[in-house]
Amino acid sequence: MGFSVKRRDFLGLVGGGAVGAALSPAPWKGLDDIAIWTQNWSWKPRLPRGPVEVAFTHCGLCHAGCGLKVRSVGGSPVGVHGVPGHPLSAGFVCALGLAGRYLSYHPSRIVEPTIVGADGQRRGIPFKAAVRQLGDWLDDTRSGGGHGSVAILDNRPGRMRSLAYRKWLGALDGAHIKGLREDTPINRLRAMLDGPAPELGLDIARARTVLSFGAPVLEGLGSGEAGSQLRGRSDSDKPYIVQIETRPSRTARGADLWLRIAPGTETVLALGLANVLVSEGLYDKEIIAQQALDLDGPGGYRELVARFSPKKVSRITGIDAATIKKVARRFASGPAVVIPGVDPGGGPLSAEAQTAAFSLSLLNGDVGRPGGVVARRASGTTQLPREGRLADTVELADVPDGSIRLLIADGVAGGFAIPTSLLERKLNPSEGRVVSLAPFERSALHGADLVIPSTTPFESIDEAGVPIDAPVDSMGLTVPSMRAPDYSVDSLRVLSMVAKSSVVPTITELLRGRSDRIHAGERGSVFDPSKGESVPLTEFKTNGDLWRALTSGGLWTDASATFSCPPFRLMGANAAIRDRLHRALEQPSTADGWAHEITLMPFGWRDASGDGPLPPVMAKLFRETRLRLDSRFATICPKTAGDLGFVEGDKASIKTSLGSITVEVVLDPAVVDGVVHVAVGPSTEAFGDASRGKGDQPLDLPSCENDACWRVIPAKMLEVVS
Amino acid sequence: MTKTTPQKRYGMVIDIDRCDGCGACMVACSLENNVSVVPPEAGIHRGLTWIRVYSVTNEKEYPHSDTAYLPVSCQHCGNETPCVGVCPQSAVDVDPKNGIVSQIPERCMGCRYCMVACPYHARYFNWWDPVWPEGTEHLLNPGVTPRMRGVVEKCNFCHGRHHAAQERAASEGRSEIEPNEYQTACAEACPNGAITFGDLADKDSEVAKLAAGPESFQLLKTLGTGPKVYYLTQRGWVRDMAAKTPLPLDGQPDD
Amino acid sequence: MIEPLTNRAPTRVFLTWIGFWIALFAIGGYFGMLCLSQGLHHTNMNNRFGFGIWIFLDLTVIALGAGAFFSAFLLYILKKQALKDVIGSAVVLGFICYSGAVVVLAIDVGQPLRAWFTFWHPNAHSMLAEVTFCLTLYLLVLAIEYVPLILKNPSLSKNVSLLIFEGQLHKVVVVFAGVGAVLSFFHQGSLGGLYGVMNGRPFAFREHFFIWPSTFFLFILSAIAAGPSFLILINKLASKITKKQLVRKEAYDFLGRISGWLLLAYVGLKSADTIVWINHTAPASGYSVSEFFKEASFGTWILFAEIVLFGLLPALVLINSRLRKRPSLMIVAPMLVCIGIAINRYVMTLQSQSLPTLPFEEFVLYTPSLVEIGVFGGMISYGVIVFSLSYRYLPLYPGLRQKAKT
Amino acid sequence: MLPGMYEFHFELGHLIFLGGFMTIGAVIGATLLIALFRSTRIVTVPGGAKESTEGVLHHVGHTLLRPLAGGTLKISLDDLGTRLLGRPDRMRLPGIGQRITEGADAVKLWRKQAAATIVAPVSGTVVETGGHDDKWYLRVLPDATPVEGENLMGATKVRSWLTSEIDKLQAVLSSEDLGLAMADGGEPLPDLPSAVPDADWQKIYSEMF
Repeated sequence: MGFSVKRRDFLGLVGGGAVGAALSPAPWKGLDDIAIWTQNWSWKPRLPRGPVEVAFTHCGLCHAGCGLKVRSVGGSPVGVHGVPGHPLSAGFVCALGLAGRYLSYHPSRIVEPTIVGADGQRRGIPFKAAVRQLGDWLDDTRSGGGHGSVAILDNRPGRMRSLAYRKWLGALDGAHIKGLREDTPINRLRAMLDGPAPELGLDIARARTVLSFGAPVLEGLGSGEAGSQLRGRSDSDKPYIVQIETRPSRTARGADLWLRIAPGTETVLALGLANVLVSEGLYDKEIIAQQALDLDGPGGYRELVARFSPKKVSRITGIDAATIKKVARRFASGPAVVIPGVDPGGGPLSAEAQTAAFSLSLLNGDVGRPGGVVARRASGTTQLPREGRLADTVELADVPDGSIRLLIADGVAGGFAIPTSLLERKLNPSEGRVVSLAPFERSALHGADLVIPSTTPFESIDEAGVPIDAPVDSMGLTVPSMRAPDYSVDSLRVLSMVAKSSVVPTITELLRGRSDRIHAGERGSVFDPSKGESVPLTEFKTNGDLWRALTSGGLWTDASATFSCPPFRLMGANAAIRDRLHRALEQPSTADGWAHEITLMPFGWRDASGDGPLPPVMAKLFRETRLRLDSRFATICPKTAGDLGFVEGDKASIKTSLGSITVEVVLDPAVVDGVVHVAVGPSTEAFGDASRGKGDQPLDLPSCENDACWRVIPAKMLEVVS
Repeated sequence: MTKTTPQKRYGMVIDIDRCDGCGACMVACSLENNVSVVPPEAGIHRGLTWIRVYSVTNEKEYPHSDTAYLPVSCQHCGNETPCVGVCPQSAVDVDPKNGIVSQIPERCMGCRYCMVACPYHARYFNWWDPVWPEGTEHLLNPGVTPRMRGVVEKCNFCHGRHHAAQERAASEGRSEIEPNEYQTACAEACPNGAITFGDLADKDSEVAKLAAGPESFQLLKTLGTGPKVYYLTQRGWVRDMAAKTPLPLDGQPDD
Repeated sequence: MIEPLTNRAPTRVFLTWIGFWIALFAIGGYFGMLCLSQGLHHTNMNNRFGFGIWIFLDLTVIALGAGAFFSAFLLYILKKQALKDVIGSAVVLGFICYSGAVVVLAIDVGQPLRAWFTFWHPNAHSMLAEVTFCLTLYLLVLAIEYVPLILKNPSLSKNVSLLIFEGQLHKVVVVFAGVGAVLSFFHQGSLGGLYGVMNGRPFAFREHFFIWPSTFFLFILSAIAAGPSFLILINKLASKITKKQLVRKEAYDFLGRISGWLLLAYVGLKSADTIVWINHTAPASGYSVSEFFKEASFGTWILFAEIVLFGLLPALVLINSRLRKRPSLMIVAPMLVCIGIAINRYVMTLQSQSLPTLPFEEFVLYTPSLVEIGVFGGMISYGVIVFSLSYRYLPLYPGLRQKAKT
Repeated sequence: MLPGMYEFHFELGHLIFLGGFMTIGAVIGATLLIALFRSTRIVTVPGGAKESTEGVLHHVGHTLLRPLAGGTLKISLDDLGTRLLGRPDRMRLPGIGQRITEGADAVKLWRKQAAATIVAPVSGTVVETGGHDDKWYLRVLPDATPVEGENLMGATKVRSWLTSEIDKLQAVLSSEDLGLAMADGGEPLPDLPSAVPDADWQKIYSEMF
C-alpha cells in the first residue's frame, strides 16, 4: 500500500517539475544554444579578419597591364576590382585578372628548384646547387658554342628587364628571343618600312574599319578595354568590324561582318582585297606614288595582286567575290586598322599572310594616320644606367634550327602557347638544354632540364606591358600585393649569380632608372588611380615624386607623337617571303605526304590560355557551365560528324604523324566542314593545370614546318572504341 | 518595416546582345560570394554557379548561324515567389524593404524542395563540403560567410555589399543608401556593360528605364512569378526562344 | 527472456531468414552513414534533381502504409469487424512504413541536425511543414497503437501493470484511431500538395480548391485506395511464407471491395483533373502538355499506364464480387493497384524534375546511385525484420490460434 | 512555434496551423500520461504476480489452489476469472466450517444481473474467508492434498489450456458485435463487464465457469 502511494507522489513530483521547468527560460535557452550549434555544422572555412586596406597596382598576367584596385586584409588580397578612368584599361578587368591572385597557390606551382637527372627523373635540389649547375652549363656552352648558343626566351620583350637580359646576353654573344605575343606581327610591318621605324601601335578606337584576320578584337585584344569599348559603343560611332576567321569565335559571332575563310587562305584573301583596291584605284595614290618602292615593274606588287581576281580568290577562300569587293570598298572608305591576329593557341599567321595583310594598311595610307597605325616614341628604355653591348632581339621563328645550346626561359606568363616541337627544333639536338625560371609547370617547358621557380605577377614588382592598341608609350608597375614565398627568386638575381663578366642590376634599380629618365623627359601625364584623374608630368617636382606615384599604382602615359610614313616595300624586304607571296595561289602541299582527312585548327582563349595555369575558380566555372571547352573537346560540324560517323559526345582520337590526342566530339553547325577545332590551354579538370599531359596536347601534334606556323594541321580523326 | 522608408525593388537588366559569354560575371560572383570550388566530378549539374551563362545557338549554318549568351541568376521573383512558400522552416524569404529574395544557409536543412520548385534552375545545393585550394582561405572575401555542406545557396544580389553599403550609410547618419553605393559584383565586372543593376521602383533609374523599354522581356513571364531580372535583345530568334509565349486555352501557341 | 508464440517456425529457420535481412540492413546502414558523414554527393541527385529515388519511394511507401490508418478508421470508428483479422498486421505495417520513411528522409536532407527547425521556425504556408508535423505526430500514434501488440507477448503480459497499461491504452484506442485518421488524411494530402502548389513547375502545378491543390485530394484518395490492396498483398505473402491461413477470406474480400471502389473513384477524379490540367492549367502557365510528353522516356504511355492499365483495370476487377472470389486475381489486381500508385508518385516526383522549365535548359534523366538503392534496401529489410519479429513474438493474427487449436 | 518566437505571426493561417497541431499533440500526450499514471496503481491479488507460484494448482473452474502453512489451501479466482468478473456487485461465500465438495458449487458472484457460480476445486472444510469484491478468497483444509489430474493442472498444462479458454471466450464475444472487448483479439481487459456492458454476461459466465 504505502509503496504505491510513494510512487504516485514521485510521479507527481516529476510531473510538476517538468511543468515548472517548461515555464522557466532554461529549456528555451538550451534549445537556442543547440540551434546555434546545429547552425554551424559541418565544416566552414575561417575567414580573414582585420581592417581592409586598399591599394592600386597593375595586372602582370598579360601585357595588357590593366589597372587594378586591390582590397587586402592582413597583407593578403581579398578582392580585385577595375580602376575606372584608367587611361589604358578604363575600369576593365578580365576574368583572369579577377581571379589571378589565386594562382600564387595553384597546385601546379613549383615550390623548389628541380633538375632532371641522368635517369630522366625530375628531383628537387637546393637553390645554391641549382645556380651552380646553371653556371657550369653556361661555361661548357660558352666554350663550345658560337653566336646565339646561349639564349633567353622573353615572353614580354621591351621591358627594362628585357634590356638587362640583352645586356647580359651581349656579354655572352647570346640571343634574346621574343616569345609569342599579339603585337608580334607589327614587326613585320616595321620590316616593310624602309629604314629605322619607331615602336608602332594600332589606333583601333579611332578607326573607321577594323579588318581583323582572326584577332580576338571583341574578346580582350590589346588593352582588353578596346573590345568592351567597341561592344559598348553605339553603332553610329563604333568602327565596322570585319572578322576574317575560320572558327566561329566569340569575336566572329559579334563582329559586324564575319568572313568564314577556308583554313590557311588568309594570304590569298588579303591579296584579293589588294587586287580590288588597286584595280578600282581605291588606294592612297599620293603616298603610294611617293613612298612605295615595289609597286610596279616585273614581279612588282601590282603584277602580284593582278593575279588575285575576286573570282579566283573566292574559289580558294570560300568567300564570294561580291563580299570581297564590298569589304575592300568599305576598307578604303577611311582610316582602317588591319590586325593579323595571333591566336593564343593557334599561333601567328604565316609571314607572307602578315605581310600581305599589312600591305593593305600601306595601300590605304594608314601608317602614321590617326585611326590607323600610329608611332610611339621611345621613352627612357633605350639606354641602361650603365652602358654595355646589347644582344639583338629576334623572333623565335627566325632563330636557326639547332642553334641553341642553353635556353633560359623567362618566368613571366606570355598567354600564348608554343608547340613543343617548335622549341625543340631550335635546340641543339645533341646538347640543347632548357632552363625554366617559370613559377609554374609550363606546357612548352615541361621537359626543362633545370627549373628555378620565380615569383608570380602579384608577388613581384615589374613593368606592366603596353597593349597593342595603345597609341602612346606608358609606364605602369605591378606593385606586389602579396608576399613572395621564400622558394621563389627574381630571374635577374639568378642571372647576377651566374654572371661572370657583367654586373646585373636589380629590377628596382632598372625601374627607378627609367622612372627618373621619364621625369627628366618632362613629357606626358601621370594618372592617379586613387583620384581617378591625370596630372601633367611637369607637376611632379622631383623624380622621387614620380617614383612614389608609380609605386603606388600610378600610370605614366607619353604625349602622342606624329609620324609620317617613310618609304616602304609592299611585299617586304625579305626575299623568301616575297617568293612565297608569288606562289600563294599554288595549293599548299600537305606535310610529308601524310594522307589527312580532316584539318585540325588549335585555338586558345584570350584570357585563359597559353602556357599558364588557370585559377581554380575559372576552371570550376568553365567546367560546370561548359562555357569554354578545353582541350578535351573537339568541335566539328554535323556534316563532318556524319561523314566520319561521329555523334555528339563520342570519344575520338585526333592523329598526326607526331602523335595523337583523345577528345570528346561536340557539334556546332557554324564550323566549316572538314575542320576540327580543339582548344589549347589549361585543362578545366582539377584546378586548371597546364602541366604536361593535362593542358595542351594539341600543340604536340603540329610539326611546325614552313616558318613556325601551326594554325592549320593536317590530321586524322578516328573513333575511339572504349 | 517602417513606413518612413520608401519601398525599393532591386532588379537587374541584362542586355543579351552585349554579352559575349566571357564569364567575367561568373568569376566575379564566385569570388565576391566565396562560392566554393567544387570538385571536378561535380560535372555540369552539381556545381555552384550563382550566375550561370548559358550559350544558345540558333542551330543554323553559316552565314545565318548566331549565338546568344544568357546569364541566368536567381530572378528574385516578386510575385508568388515559388521558393519562399515551399520552405518548411522559413529559410527563404523576400525582404519587404527591397524585394531581395534571400537564402538563410544557417537555417536551411537541405531538403531541396525550393530547388525543385524554382522554375529558373537558379538554386544550388552543396553536395560536398566547401573546398578551396590549399592555403587560399585567407584570400576569401571577409564580407560574406561561406556556406557549409548540405545547404542550398543562390544569388542574393550580393547581399554582403548591400549590408556594407547600409552600414556605411548608417555610420554617416543616412537612412538611405545612394544608388552608386550598391552594385552587384557581376554588374561591376561585366566588361561589356551588359548588366545594369538598380532600383526598379525608382522610375528615373537607368535600370527602371531599360526594364520598361520595348526590347525588354522576362524569362517565363507566363508563370506569373514576376521576376525582377529583365533581359534585352533586338534579335527576334533569341526573344522567341527565351521568352515563353502565352498559350490560349486550346494549348496551341498563338501568334 | 521473451519467447516466441506457440506454433511458430523453429529457431534455426527463423535465424537464417532474419540473418539475411539483417545483413542487407547493415549494408544500407553503412551507405546511410556515408551520406551523413561525407555529404550527399554519394547519391546521383543533382541540382536539377533535388528529389530523387528516396523521396519517390518514401511517398510510395507512405501511400501503401495508409492501410494502417484506414483500417483502424474502419474498424474502430466505423466498426467494420471484418478487419479485426488484419488490424494487427495493418498497425505494424503502418509503423514500419512511416518510421522507415522518416529515417530515410533524415538521410535525404543535407543537414539532418536541423530537421527540428521545422518546429522551431515553421512556415505555415509550406506543404512540407504540414507533412513534417503530421508525419511526426502520426508516427507517435502508430507507436502507441503498436505498444499493446508488444505487450500482448505472453511473457510480458505476466506483468500486471503492463497489462493494465495496455488496457488503458485500449480504452482510448478510439481517440488514437480518430486522431490518426485526421493526421494521416492530412499528410497524405499535403504530400500531394507538395507538387500541386509549385506554381513554377507547370507539369506539377494544379488547380486549387480553397488553399489546397487538386493533388492534395487525389493523393488522399489514391492512398486509401492502395492501402487495403497492399494489406492484402502483404498478408497473402505472409501466409505463403508461414504456410498458414492468417486472415479469414471475408477480410480479404472486404479489403478488396473497399480498395476497388475507392480506386474507381480515384481514377474518375484523376481523369477529370488531367483533362482540366491539359486544357486549362498548363496552357495558362504557357506550356502545352505535349511538351511534357515529347521525350520518349516520359511519353504519353506513362499517362495511359497510370490511369488505365494500373488504375481502371484493377478497379473494375476489385469491385466485381465474382472476380474477387478468384484467388489469382486477388493477388494480381492489388499488385496492379500498388504499381499504379507507385507510377503516380514516380511521375509527380521525377518526371516533373526531368522536364526543364527554362526553354534553353536541357531535359535531364537521373538514375539512382548504388548508395541510394542500398539505403532503401536497408529500409525494406528493416521492415521485413520488424514484421517477422512481430509475427514471431506477438499475436498479430487473432484468427491464428483458433486454427492452431483445431 | 510559440508566440514571441522568431517567425511567429498572429495571422489566421498560422494560428490555425500551429493551434491544430498543438492541440492534437496535447491530446496524444494527455492520453498517454493518464494511461501511464493509471498503470502504476499496483493491485495485490492473492495468487497474483506478487506471491510465489510454488505448488500452485489451476482448476478448470478458473480457481487457483495455493498451499499455505499447516496444510491448508487458499482458493481464489485466477487471472482470467478475475478479469471476467471484474468487481462483483454481490457475492455469496460459504460460511466458516462449512464443507465444500469438489465439482459442487461453492461460491456465487453477481455482476450486472448476471450470476457466476464457482465450483469447488477440492473437497474440504472452509477455515477462513476473506477479502472483498474482486479480492475474495477461501482458506480450506482439504480432505486430501490435491494432485494434478483431469481438472487440476500444474504450470506446464496451464498455458495451452488458458489460450484455449481465451479463444473460447473470444468465440463467445465475437459472436456478438464487441470490437473493443478483445483488443484486437489479444488478452481480455482487466474488467470485462464494464468494458463490454451490453454483452450477454449470463451466457458468458455459464460458458466459462
